[in-house]
Amino acid sequence: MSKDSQMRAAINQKLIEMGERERLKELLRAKLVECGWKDQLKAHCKDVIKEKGLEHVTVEDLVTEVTPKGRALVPDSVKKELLQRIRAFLAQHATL
Amino acid sequence: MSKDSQMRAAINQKLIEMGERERLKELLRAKLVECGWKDQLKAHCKDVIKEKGLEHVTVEDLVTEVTPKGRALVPDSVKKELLQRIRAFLAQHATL
Amino acid sequence: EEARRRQEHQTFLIQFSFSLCTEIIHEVLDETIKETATSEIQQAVNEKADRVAKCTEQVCSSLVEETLNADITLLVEHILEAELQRIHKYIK
Repeated sequence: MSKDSQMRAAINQKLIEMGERERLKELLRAKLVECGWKDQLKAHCKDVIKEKGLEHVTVEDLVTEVTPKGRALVPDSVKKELLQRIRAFLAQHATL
Repeated sequence: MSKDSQMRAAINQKLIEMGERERLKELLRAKLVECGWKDQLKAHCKDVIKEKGLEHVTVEDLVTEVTPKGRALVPDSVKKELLQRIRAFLAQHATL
Repeated sequence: EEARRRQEHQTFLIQFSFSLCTEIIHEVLDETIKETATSEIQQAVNEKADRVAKCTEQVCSSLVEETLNADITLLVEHILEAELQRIHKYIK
């Protein structure tokens, strides 16, 4: 295992061990609702369905179709906040 | 002060005054780089850090650990050249 | 007497040369070893800090990715379900 993958595994291990990984996901979900991401994505889904017709759309199709936009719509500030929180957690809890 | 110590002190004084002591040190430093001694020392330091783990090594530990090998690794040819240069200087300044 | 004195001086110079040579070698070696040890430790500390920073970013990205994948799928399922129900209601 490379040094990088060892380090990533150690960070993940620490986050999981202390339940922080789940808390971070929850935080992210809350932020996504708060910033309007969820509403924007819903509207985008509806547009795609309208455009293609409900009978021609499967879950997989729609997921594939909207995922790039879903990723792009996540505000940088939300990603930054999450990264900041991970850094603070590691500084406080981990000897890597 | 014995005659020998007086003479030693006088030569040392002269070596410093004429900048020869610094030049000798510079020559040695250059030779140590040239013969690969410095690279070997660096590699040895890296090995020790890797073996003990960065968090368990201080500069003092590392110095103590690598010094014997560092001394042993100086090639005889470098020592001889330095000695030769010292002798030549003393012979040139025979009045010392 | 003169020859004896000259001989003594020569012996002194030989001894002096050896001791000066050893002294300079030890001095330079001690300085260089200390410098090298300090810079190697510093380099290792910097490399580790860089690795921690890079890996933290990667872990953060994969966490975002994982959450998005799960949430997008869930959202899509809900929307399609709701649309289907709406159509069924309309047909009825």
